Amino acid sequence: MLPAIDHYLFLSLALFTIGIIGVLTRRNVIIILMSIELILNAVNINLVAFSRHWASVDGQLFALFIITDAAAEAAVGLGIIIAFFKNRETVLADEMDLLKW
Amino acid sequence: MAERPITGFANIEQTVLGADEIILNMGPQHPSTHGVLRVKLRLDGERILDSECIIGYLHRGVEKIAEHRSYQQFAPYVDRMDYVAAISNGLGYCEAVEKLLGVEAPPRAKVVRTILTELQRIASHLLWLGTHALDIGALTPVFYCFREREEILKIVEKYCGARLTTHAFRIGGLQYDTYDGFEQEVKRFLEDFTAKIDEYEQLLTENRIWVARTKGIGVLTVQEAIDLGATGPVLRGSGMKWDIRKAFPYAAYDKYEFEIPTGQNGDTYDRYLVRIQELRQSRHICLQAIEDIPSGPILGKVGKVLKPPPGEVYHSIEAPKGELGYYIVSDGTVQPYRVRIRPPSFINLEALSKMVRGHLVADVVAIIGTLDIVLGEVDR
Amino acid sequence: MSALIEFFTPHLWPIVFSVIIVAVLPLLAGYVVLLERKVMADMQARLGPMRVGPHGLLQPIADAVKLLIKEDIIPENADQAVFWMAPVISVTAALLAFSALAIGPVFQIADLNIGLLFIVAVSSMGIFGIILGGWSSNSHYSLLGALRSTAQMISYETAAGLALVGGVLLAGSLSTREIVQAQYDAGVWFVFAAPLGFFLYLVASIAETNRAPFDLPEAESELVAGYMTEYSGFRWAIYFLAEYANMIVVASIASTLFLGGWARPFARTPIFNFLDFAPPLIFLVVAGYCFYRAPKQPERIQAMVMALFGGLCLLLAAAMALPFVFPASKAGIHGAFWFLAKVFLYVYSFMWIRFTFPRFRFDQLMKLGWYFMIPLSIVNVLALGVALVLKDTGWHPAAALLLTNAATLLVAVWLVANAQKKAAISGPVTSRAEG
Amino acid sequence: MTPDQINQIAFYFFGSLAVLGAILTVTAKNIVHSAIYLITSLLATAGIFLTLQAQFLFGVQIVLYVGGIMVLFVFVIMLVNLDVSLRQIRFNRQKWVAGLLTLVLASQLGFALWFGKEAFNLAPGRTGELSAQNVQQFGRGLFERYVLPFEIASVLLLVALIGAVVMTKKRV
Repeated sequence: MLPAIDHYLFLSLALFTIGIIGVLTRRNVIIILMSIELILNAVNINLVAFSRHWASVDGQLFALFIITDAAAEAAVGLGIIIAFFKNRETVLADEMDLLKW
Repeated sequence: MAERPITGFANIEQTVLGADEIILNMGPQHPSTHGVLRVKLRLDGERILDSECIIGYLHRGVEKIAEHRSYQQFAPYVDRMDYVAAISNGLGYCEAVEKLLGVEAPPRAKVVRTILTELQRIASHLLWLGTHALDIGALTPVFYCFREREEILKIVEKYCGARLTTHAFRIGGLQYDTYDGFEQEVKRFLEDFTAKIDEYEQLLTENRIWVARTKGIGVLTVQEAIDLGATGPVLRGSGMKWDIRKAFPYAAYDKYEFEIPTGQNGDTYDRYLVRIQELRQSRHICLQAIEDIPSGPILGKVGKVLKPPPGEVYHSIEAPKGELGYYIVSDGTVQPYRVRIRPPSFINLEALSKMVRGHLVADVVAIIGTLDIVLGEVDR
Repeated sequence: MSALIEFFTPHLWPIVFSVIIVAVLPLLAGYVVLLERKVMADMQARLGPMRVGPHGLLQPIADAVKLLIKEDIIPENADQAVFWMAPVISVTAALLAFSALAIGPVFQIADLNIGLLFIVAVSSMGIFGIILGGWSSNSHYSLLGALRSTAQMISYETAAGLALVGGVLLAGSLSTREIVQAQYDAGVWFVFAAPLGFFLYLVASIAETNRAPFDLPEAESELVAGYMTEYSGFRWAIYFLAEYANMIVVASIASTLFLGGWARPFARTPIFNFLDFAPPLIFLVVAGYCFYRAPKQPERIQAMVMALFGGLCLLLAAAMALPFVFPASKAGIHGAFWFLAKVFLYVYSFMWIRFTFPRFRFDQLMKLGWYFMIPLSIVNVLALGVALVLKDTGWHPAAALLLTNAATLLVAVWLVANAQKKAAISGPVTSRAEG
Repeated sequence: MTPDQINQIAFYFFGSLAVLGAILTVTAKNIVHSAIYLITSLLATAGIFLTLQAQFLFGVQIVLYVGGIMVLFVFVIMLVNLDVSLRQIRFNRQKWVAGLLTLVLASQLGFALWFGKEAFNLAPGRTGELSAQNVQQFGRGLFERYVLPFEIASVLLLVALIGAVVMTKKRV
């Protein structure tokens, strides 16, 4: 007998909250991206827990798609950071205040 | 940034992400700076924007020492400059002093000097080939090269008792005559040697990684090489047919026929080919010389105390690494007034920062290798 | 207490095997180093280690003792915790990969249904050991080495993974046991079914384990020692252990997936049954040589060690001969022998390559990875997929594989020719100097 | 100790590890340490997947997330200037407001989960267990039922690849 599903949901909620706090409060864009990964991860836990709960692999498949999405997001996000860093020599979110450079 | 288009650096359009530049100190404690050379590199990622050579870690004041030694006493000191080609150093110094004195070594001494110097050239080039290949990551050639170099060192040891800092010649000729079986041993070595060169070439010349690592790397045009004063294989690799053995023959070189190998593009690969060809040519010269060593005295008419007339002399020879020149000023006493040495490594090293610009860190190692420097000679 | 025993009873053998692997692997890695030095010496016209024990047989132990008692240096400005952790990550990742590997049909810690994926996953963690070690040393050489290795390992892991996918497609399973079984049933090793896949994996695995000619992260002549420049003593030894353990891991993967795992060569051809006698015979010959040489050793202690080694070989030969008495033990003992023999063959090819070729430059390495290895491995997977479909539509498997492999080969030739043409246009043209 | 107990212990171990790692990720001063904590958190999540019998996803999580994405992160962290970032202020100006609002959101969600279990129908669902061989099921699901999303995901990856290359090139 596994822990009941709501245990997983609370774990997921905790990770999600921490992720949101990271996104909203940190100044460094890389940390913000990492916090987004945390959020996606929290979602994955939910999906896999439900997949187990309903005895169907669909949830796992969704989690796989989310991991794919996270990979794409990380690639593009880090690409933007590098491009920005080359131009402005900063990785702080509140210094990224130009629409165009 | 660079004054000339960067040729060797294949079309990598700045693969390195624009991290800020870093300064990397290569050396003086670094496995492939051939001693205690320190190269300060300004890098963008792994690309070299600028470089600066810092030398002097091995400075012993050889030129100054000369002013406080008699002419004979100074002779062993020159062996400690280019310590992998001590015989060549000694030859240059002895001939310079002989020129100052106005004496000439007897023919037998001249021929023996030629043979030993050419053997030394082979040994020096072998050492270069092995370490150069090792720098580029080929682990095996170095042992093959040392195997043959060992044969030469054995011959030299049998001749004068020392292997590295030999002090083989004396002013005015030779101290020792050749030992019994000298000719046979040299000949046996030379006869096997072609096959050995083929063996090195088999490992490297056509190897695709080797070609990729050396072709187009560290290009030096003829004009640049001349402007920088580069000599020896570095100059010949750029396509200039210049060899002091042919231009101003010394020792017995005027008696033998040999070719001056030259490259075309002045890149590392061409210099490699030039040196390999020089190995073959040196073997050719030695074979001719060993055939008939004239008999006769080995030491010319020089006194026990050398007091050259006041005056100055410049004499240069083709050392394995390039033009090795001695400028000696005499004031008529037993000690030289001034000795100035033109070391080939030092002047060839000047080309380094021109050659490495725009290349990668890995190429610096290849380029230092291809210049064939010995820090003992650079710093003196 | 009894609950604990009850819990561990079904897991007894896996635990024993884990202990064996953790205990034996460092020793094995040490002897692989000795073997490498001996092979190197043989190729380079010299003798190699000869001092410690006869023919240097005790050299690994001496090295280990030396490294253990060395002073433990942590650079002052290093990130202490990360510096301490990095080599541990490396070696953990390498050792963890063994838990899913099957050394023979019996000796396996766990037969996972995601076996191969698990091995690839945990060994990919090893990158962190390198990159964090390089970063925490606070040295430019280390950092450059770490950056190089990251780029290199990510690139070549893709190629290696895709090459493995080819083999997995043929086997239809990720479990190591079932992969070997599939090759046994098919009667052919997958190296013959997907030769290009094997070749790609060979090259990619050399790059992944940072071996020459792809040893840029630790390129001795350029970056001193790359990411481990600042490491010394025991920590350095741990990195070293991780490197050699990784080598054994990739060799094990290759022999599982492409070389028939623990199956004997020609396992299903009765004519070749005499090969069953090979394992004890080989050890007998080695033992005989040791006994023959033992009296000729210059020192008494050396003679004794040599004789001891011979005795060990004799013991092994006896163990190898055991299946002729108890046929039930054949699968385990001979399986392990053939598997390890293949692993050593693969490792030997690594060494051979290392001592023959110069080192690539970083951009050349990346170009090779991205312009040649990855496209070709994708084509390889596609081609094998086509072959499987053709087989399903009624083709003879051999014909289908032949056709698709030929197509892949054509693509490879095209890629090489294209690259050469490009190089000819952009690169300088040199003819040999006349002389 | 029964397998159930082991599962319980594993869940609480990995769960607390994940949360701890997440907290440290967000609060750490040094970005590299941050990344290391995130890796810990992700590995703990992989462990949780394992307790949920999602073996394939466990492998994917490690290969892709830890071995791929996080390596990319660490790589980028090393490329951008690290020494500067150590001296910078970690949090931005609205940190208190943001933190408070997030906690409010979290408590709302938690409240809903805690008191609304029945509404979400979270009672034990189907009794059927996922078969141990769910790698095969997984593959079937991916290539039969969800083949279109799979293809779209591959296109997404391609776009991301090209986008990243284009953006990081020096001159477009």
